[in-house]
Amino acid sequence: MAEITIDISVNHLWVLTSACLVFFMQAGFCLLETGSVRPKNINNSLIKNLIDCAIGAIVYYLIGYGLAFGDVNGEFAGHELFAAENFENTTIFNLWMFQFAFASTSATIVSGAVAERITLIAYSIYSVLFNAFVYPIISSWVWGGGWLYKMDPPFIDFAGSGVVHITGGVSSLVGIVLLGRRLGRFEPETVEFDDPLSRKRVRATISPEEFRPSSQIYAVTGVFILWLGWLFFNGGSTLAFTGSSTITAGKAMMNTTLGGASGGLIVFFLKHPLYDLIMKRKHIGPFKPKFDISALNNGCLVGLVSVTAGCANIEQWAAIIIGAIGGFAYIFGNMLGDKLRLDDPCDTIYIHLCGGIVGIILPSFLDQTTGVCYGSDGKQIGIQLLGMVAIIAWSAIGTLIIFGGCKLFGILRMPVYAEVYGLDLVDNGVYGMNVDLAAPKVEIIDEEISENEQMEDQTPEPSIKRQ
Amino acid sequence: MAEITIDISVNHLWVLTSACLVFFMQAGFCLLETGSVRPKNINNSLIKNLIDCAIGAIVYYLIGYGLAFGDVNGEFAGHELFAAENFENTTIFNLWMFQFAFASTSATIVSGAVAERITLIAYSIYSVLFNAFVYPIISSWVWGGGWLYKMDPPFIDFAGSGVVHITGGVSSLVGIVLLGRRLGRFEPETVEFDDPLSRKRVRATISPEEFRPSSQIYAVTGVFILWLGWLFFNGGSTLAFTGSSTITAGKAMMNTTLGGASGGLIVFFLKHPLYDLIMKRKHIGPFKPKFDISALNNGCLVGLVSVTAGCANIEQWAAIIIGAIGGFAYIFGNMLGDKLRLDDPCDTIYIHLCGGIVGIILPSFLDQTTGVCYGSDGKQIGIQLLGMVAIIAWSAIGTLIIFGGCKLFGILRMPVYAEVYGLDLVDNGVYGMNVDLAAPKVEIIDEEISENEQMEDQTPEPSIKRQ
Amino acid sequence: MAEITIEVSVNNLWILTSACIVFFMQAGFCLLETGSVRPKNINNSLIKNLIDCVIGAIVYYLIGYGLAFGDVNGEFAGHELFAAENFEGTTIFNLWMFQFAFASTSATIVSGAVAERITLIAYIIYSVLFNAFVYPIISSWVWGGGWLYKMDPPFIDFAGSGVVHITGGMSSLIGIILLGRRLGRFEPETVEFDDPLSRKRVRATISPTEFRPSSQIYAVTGVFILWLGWLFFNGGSTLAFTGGSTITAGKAMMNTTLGGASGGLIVFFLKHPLYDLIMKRKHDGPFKPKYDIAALNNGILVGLVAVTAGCANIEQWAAIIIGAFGGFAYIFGNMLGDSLRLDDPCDTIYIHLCGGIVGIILPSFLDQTTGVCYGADGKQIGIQLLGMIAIMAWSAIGTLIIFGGCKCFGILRMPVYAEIYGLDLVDNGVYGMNVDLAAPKIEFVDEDNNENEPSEDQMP
Repeated sequence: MAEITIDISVNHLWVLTSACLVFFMQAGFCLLETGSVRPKNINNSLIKNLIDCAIGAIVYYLIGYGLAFGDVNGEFAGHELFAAENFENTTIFNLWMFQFAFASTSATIVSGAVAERITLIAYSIYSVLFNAFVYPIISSWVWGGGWLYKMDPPFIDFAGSGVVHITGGVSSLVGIVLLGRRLGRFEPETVEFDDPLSRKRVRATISPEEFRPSSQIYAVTGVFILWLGWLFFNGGSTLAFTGSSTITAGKAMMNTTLGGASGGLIVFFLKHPLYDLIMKRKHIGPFKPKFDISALNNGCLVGLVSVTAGCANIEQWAAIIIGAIGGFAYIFGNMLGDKLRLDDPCDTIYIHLCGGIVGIILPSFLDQTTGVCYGSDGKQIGIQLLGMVAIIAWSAIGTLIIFGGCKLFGILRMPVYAEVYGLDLVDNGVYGMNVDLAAPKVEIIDEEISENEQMEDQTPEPSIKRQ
Repeated sequence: MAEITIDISVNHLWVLTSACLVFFMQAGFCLLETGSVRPKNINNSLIKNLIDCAIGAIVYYLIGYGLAFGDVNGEFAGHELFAAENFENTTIFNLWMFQFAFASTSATIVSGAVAERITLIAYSIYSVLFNAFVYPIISSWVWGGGWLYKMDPPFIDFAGSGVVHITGGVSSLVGIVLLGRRLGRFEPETVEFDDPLSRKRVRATISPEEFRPSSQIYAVTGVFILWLGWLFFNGGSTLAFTGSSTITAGKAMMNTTLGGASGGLIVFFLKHPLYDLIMKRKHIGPFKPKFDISALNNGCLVGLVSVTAGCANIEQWAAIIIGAIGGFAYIFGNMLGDKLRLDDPCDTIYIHLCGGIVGIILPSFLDQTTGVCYGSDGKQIGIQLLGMVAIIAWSAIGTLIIFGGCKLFGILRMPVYAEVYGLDLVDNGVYGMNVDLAAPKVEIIDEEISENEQMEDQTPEPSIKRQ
Repeated sequence: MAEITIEVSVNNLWILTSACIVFFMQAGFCLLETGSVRPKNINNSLIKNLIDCVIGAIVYYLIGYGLAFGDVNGEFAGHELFAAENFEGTTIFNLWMFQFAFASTSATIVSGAVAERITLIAYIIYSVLFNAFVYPIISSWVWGGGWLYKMDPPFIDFAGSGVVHITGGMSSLIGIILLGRRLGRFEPETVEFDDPLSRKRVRATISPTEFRPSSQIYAVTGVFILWLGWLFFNGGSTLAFTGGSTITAGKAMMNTTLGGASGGLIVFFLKHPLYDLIMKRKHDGPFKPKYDIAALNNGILVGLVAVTAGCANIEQWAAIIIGAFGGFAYIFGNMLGDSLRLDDPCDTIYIHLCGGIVGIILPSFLDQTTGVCYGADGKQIGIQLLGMIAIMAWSAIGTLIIFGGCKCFGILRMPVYAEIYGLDLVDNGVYGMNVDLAAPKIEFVDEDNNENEPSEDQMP
C-alpha cells in the first residue's frame, strides 16, 4: 500500500463528499420527472429512477468501471479493474463512488424522455446495457485516458457536457423516436382496444388538456436538488483539493452558478415572447402563459448543462454567455421539436442535447488557455467537433441497438389500455397516490345493448373510487 | 487545549460533514413514513418525526452522551460528560454531533411502526427515555469501549446494524405488539363510539381498502435522502479521514451502495412471485402487483441495513451477498408478520430487525480479518450471537417498560373516534393537507328519528369540504 | 498566486462544502412557503423562490460582493472586486460562493411574507436591488471589516441573526405593511370586479376558512432542509477548519442544534395555552388545536435564528436559553401581529425579526468573552443595540424605497381578480398541480337575467 499523505487524504475527502452529493442528484431527476408526468403514471416514473441506481451500481461494479478506467492508455476501452479486482488497499474505492454517480446521472436522463409509455422490462434492459457499455466507453475516451484525451490539445470536457449530457440527450432522442408519441399528446386521439377490465371491446379518447404536470412543487424541488448536486458535479471534477485545485473547485462552482442563473433568466423571459413571435402562437382565453415555472426550471438546467464542459477554465462573464447561449439553444431546439412533433415529457433533448452541444463547442472560443478569443489558433474547434460527433455516434448506435432490439421483440411500449388507465394501475394494481384520480371514460363498442354506457364502475374499486 | 494538527482537522472535518448529512436522514424517515400513512394522519406523523429531533437533542445533551461515552472502559455505561461538561476546548463537540445524529436515527425508526394510532404524549415519553437511556447504553457497549468492545475478537458492528437498527427494530416490535392493529387493517371492522362532533352514539366502519399510501413520491424521495445519509452514516463511521481511513471510508461507501442495490433488486423481483408461491395468494381483477415501488423501496433499505455492520471490512461480492440475504430475510419476515397479523405501517420490523440480524451474523463468515470464510475459527460467530441477544434483550426490556407503562396509564393509544376521523382533525382541529379528504361515514344509532342519517355535514366545514 | 498550503486547502474545503449546503437552504425556504400557501398560488411561490437565486447570482456577482468585501476597511461599503475583478488565481471564488449563499438566504426570507399577493415584476425588482445594495452594505459593516466590526469590542453577529435575519425580517415587515392583507384573511370579504373570463361585472367572496396550508408535508421537509443548511450556515461561518476552528465549528453546530430544539419545544407546548390564556381565544367545535405542526416548525426556526449570532462563543445551556427566549419572542410577537391584523403568510416577521432581535441582544450577556454574565462591563450591550438599530434602519429604508416605488407605479399588488382565481391561473394560464381545484364561486352583478348564476363552467 502506497503511503497516504495528508494531501491525498484531503483530495479524496473532496472526491468522496462530492460523489455522495452527485449521487443525490438521482433524487432531483426523480422529482423532476415525477412532477412532470400525469398522476396516473407516477409509480412507473419512481420505479424507473430508483431501479436505475440499483441496477447501475451492480453493473458498473461488474463491467462499467473496468471498461472506463482499466488501463485505457489511448485505446478504445479499458481491460482491467472489473468487479473491483485490485481495488483492495487503494483509493480507487473513492473514485469508483464518484464515477458511479456520474454514470447513474447519465443513465437517468433518459428516464424522463421515455416516461409514460415505456415498459419496465425495456427500461431495465436499457439500464443494464447503458451502464455497462454505452456510457463507460465514452467516459474512457475523455476521462479514462482514451483517444480523445490523447489529442493535442486534449478534448475539453471538464465535467461532462459531452460525456454525460450529450450521451444522455442523444439516447433520449433515439428513445423518443423509437417509442413514438404518447396517445393524445398533440391532438385528441381515440383508440379502440380489448379492455382487460370489462373483457369487451371499448373505445376511449385522450386529449392534450390531460397533459399537465402532476405538481410543479416536485419539479422545482428537483431543480434545487440538481443544482446542489451540480455544484459538486463540477466542483468535484477537479478530483483534488490541494494546491491550485483549491481555487479551481471554487471557480468551477461560481461559473456553474452563473451559467445556471443566466440560462434560467433567458428562457424564463424570452421563451414565450419568442414562441409568440416566431411560431405565431395564438392563445384562447384571457390568461396567457406569461410567467412559466417550467421555463425557469428548464432554463436553469440548460444553463447548468452548457457551462459544465468549460467551467474550470473560463472567466465569469464567459460563463454567463455560455449559459445564455444554452438558453437560446433550448428555446430554438424546443421550437424545432414541436414542429417535428417529438414528444419529450421532460424536455430532455432540449436541455441535455442542445445544452450539451453548446457546452462542447463554446470552450473552443472561451477557454482561457486554448480558446480562440484568447489568441489561440482554431485547432481546438476541430477537436471539439470531432469529439462531439464521436460521442453522438456511439451513443446513438448503442441506444438504437438497445431500444430497437426491444421494439423488435415487442416489449418496448406499454399496451394502449395501459396508457388509458395509467401505467400504475396496470403494472401495480393500484395508483401511487391516495387521491381521487378521475376514472378514464371508456365506451363499450361491440355490444348492441350497452353501447355508450359509461364504464367507470367496473374499474377496480380500491384504485379509482374515493375512499 | 491539545494542539490541533492538520491531521486532526481533516479527520474532524469528515466527522462533522458526515454528522450533518446523517442528521438529514431524519427528513428521509419523515417522508418515508408520511408517504406511507393515510392522508388523514399525516400531521401526526410529521410531528412525531420532528419532535423526535428536538427532544433527542436536549436529552442526548443532558444524559445520553455521558452514558454512552463518559469513560465507559469495559463497564456497563459511562459516568461523565453529562450536559456537555468538560467539552470546552476539545473536539468532543464534533463527536457529539455525530453520535446525536445516530441516536436520533435509531429513535425515529420506531415512529413508522407505531404510526396512525399512538398518542403524541406516549411518543414524547418514549422519545425522552429512548434517547436518554435505551440507545446510549447499547452504544456504550459497542462503541463507547464497553464490554462488547472488550471481547476478543471484538463484537463487529462497524456502523450499527445492531446498535442502531436491531435496537430500533426490536423497539418497533414491542410497540406494535402493545399497541395492536389499526382498526380495519386486515378485514372490515365496525366500531361504535360516542361521537364528540354530534354528541351522539354512532357507528362507523373502516375497511382494508382505505390503507393506501398517501403518496409514493414522498416515500421514494425519503429513500433517496436515506441512501445519501447512509453513505455518510457508514463512511463517516471511520471517524477519521487520514492514513488508511482514506481508503476505508470509500470502501464502506462502495459496499453500502452495492448492498442496498442488491437488496432492492432481490425484493423487487422476488417478493411477489414468492408470495404467490408460498402464501398461495389469489388476486381478483386483471391487474396484479407485478412491479411494486414499495418493494423496491424497502428492499433497498433492508440491503442498506444488512451491510451496515460489516461494510468496512468485507469484499464487494460479499456486500452483494449480504444485501441479497437481507432481502430474503425481509421477504420471509414479512410473510411471518402477515401470518401473525402484525400491523407494521412502514414494514419497520422486517427492514430493521430482520436486516439487522442478517447484518450482525454474516460478518462472522465474511469479515476479511476474522471471518470463517477467510480461515478463522468460529469464535466470532459466538460473539456476534451473544452481542445480538444482549442488544435484543436490553432494547426489548427498555421499550416494554416505556410503552407498557403508558398502556397501564391508558395514554398509549388514540381513542377510536380519532382513528375514524383521522388523528389530525382530533389533535389539531384541521387536516394537514388542503385537499378534499373524504369524510368518514358514520351512522347515528341512539336516536330513533335520525337512524342511518349520514353525518358528514356536521364535520367542520373548512377541514373536510373541498374549497 | 500565493502558495496554497495544506491548511489553506482544508479551510477552503470547509467553506466550499458549507457554501453548497447553505445554498440548498433555498429549497427549504421554497418548500416551507409553498406548503404554507393555498394550492391556487403555488406556481407564484415557486417562481419567486427560484428566480431569487438566479437574479441574486448575477447581481451579487456584478455589484453585491464588491460592495460587501471590496476593501471596506472601516468605511461604509467596499469599492472593488466588482464583477469578479481580480478573483483570478485567488481563493476568493470560494468565499464568493459562501457569501452569495448567505445573500440569497436573506433575500428569500421576504418571499414568504409577501406571498399570494405581490406581482412577480415587483418581486423581481426587489430581488435585484436587495441583492445588489440592501444586504451587501449591511454585511460590509459587520463581516467586511466595516464600522460595526471596528467597534471595541466588535459587534457580535457570528453567523447573521442581525445581518441576515433582522435584515430579512425588517424587509418583510415593510412589505407586509405596504401590500396590505390578503382578501378575506381575517373575516369574509366580498369584492366586485370586471371579470376577464366572462367580460362582465362580477362579485365574489373569500372567507378565512380558505386559508389552509397546501400541505404540511412540504413545510416540514422544508424545515429539515433548513436545519441541515443551518448547521453549515453557522458551522461554516468559522471560515476555517484548522487549529481552533476545528473545535469552534463543532461547538457552533451543537449550539445551533440545541437552540433550535429548545425553541421548537417551547413554541410547540406553550403557544396554544398562552394564546388561550392571554388572547382569550374561543374555539368552536370539539377539536382544538392542541398539537400544531406549524408551531413546531416555526418554533424550531425561531430557535435557530436566535442562536445564530452567538453560537460560536456561548455555553450549551446558554444556547438552550437563547432558543427558549426566541420561542417566547415568537409567541408574543405573533400575538401582537394578530392584534394589529398583520397578514404574514409564513410568520416571517415573528421568526426572523423577533428571533433576530433576541439573537443580537442576548450575547451581550451570555458571550463567554464579553458577556455581562461572565463579568464583563456592559459595553457590549450598547454596541449590540447600536448595531441592531443601524441594521433595522438601513433595511427598512431600503425596502421602503423599493416596495414604495413599486406601489407608486401601481405594480406592487396583483389585481383583485387574480386573488380570486389564483395567481397561477392569471399569470401562467394553468394551475401548478394536476388536481381538482375548486373553481371560485362568482356572481354576475351587471345583468338582470343571469344574476346569481355561478360561472364556474367558464373556467378554462
